[in-house]
Amino acid sequence: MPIQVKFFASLKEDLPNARQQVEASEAATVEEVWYAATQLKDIPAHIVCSVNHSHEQIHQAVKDGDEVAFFPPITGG
Amino acid sequence: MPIQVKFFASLKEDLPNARQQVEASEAATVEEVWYAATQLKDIPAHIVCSVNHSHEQIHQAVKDGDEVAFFPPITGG
Amino acid sequence: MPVEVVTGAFDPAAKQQAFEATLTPGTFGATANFIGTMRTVNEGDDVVGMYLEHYPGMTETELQKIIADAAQQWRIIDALIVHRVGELEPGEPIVLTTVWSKHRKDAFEAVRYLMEALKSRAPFWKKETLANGDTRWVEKNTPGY
Amino acid sequence: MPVEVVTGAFDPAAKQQAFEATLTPGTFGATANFIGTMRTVNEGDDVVGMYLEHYPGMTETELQKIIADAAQQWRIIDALIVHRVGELEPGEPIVLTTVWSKHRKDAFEAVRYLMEALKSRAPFWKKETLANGDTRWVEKNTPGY
Repeated sequence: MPIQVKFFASLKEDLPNARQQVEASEAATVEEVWYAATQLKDIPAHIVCSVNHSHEQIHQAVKDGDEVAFFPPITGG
Repeated sequence: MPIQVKFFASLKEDLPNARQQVEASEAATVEEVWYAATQLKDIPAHIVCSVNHSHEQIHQAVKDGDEVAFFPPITGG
Repeated sequence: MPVEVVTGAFDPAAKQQAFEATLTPGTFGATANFIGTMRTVNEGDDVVGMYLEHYPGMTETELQKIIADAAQQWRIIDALIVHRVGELEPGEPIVLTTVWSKHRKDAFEAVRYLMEALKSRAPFWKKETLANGDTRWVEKNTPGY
Repeated sequence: MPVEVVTGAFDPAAKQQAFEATLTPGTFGATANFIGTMRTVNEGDDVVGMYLEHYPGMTETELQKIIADAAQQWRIIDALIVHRVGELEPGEPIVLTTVWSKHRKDAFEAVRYLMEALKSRAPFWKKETLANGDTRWVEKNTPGY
């Protein structure tokens, strides 16, 4: 089972063609998931990420079956 | 019109015979109103006082027509 | 910015909503409130009843001053204080303070200020009836900060 | 200590009262709440509508963590968070946070913590529709301290 990749809010609109699955062989960290899924060459500094519903840093290791999400700064409440 | 004197809460219960009016000729300050009204020789440190519905210190001057009140520490809310 | 001293049981939510209905919708983004409720235990003793005394006239004046002081210190759109007096039963609301503002910082800080100021300046006194029938005046409030 | 993400308009007072009815009367002396409401003006522009997106699953988990963190730091009896998602109209409530405690210090501090933590950690995003029909994602929250 590959890594599931999700994008939210403005990111989802800005990256309509991003992949929603990547293999662990393509990406060993959250940051590498970003590059593999978006095909972009950098990752904006303000991007927030999570692994399996928990906030993580971009250097967090990932494995097949994980759910990795990227989103802009939170604006609820 | 004399100075009106009021006592509240435990003070009112503890001083049932205190006078409710004193003349300005008997008392020029809040503290002197206390002595004239209660006939006590001292004024407990924790007593709170007001003149015309406004918090005041015991050395505040008073005049005929004023309403002077004494009460224990506030415990509302 | 109304203050109200009430002798019967009151519904804090109903009071707050009734007053909020007089405000312009969409102007306030933040509403912070505090409700003080009579507990059944105080200082380790079972409490079955409470009598709340106040100083008619001075109490209302002081509550208005407290709201005016808050309005000097924070950007508030409106504020409401309702305080119960007379005989209360456990579980009944004693006090409601509510602040409406554009942003949350003002509402949070002002509503807390209202309560602390009320507890130190507004003339109210609590007399508790204990389970054994004894009565006692509450001597001081618990610290708020 | 429930958290709830709701898609339709909700009545904060009704939510709070319904949950409070499950608590033991007389145990809590302090109830502090905060209601966030959609304003008609943001950053100087007229706002006529809002869409609130969230991350189903993570949002609820994060709200529960926030309440658990508050319960570690303050003596709270219970807490409630209700947050709206989907399409909103100006004047409608966005969020309710309520804390019940014995004494007011804990309720005041915990409810403010809940809001600040929610605004920095719980995945919600606001998209505004302006009077001229433009839409924009809100980029950051106003500071709370």
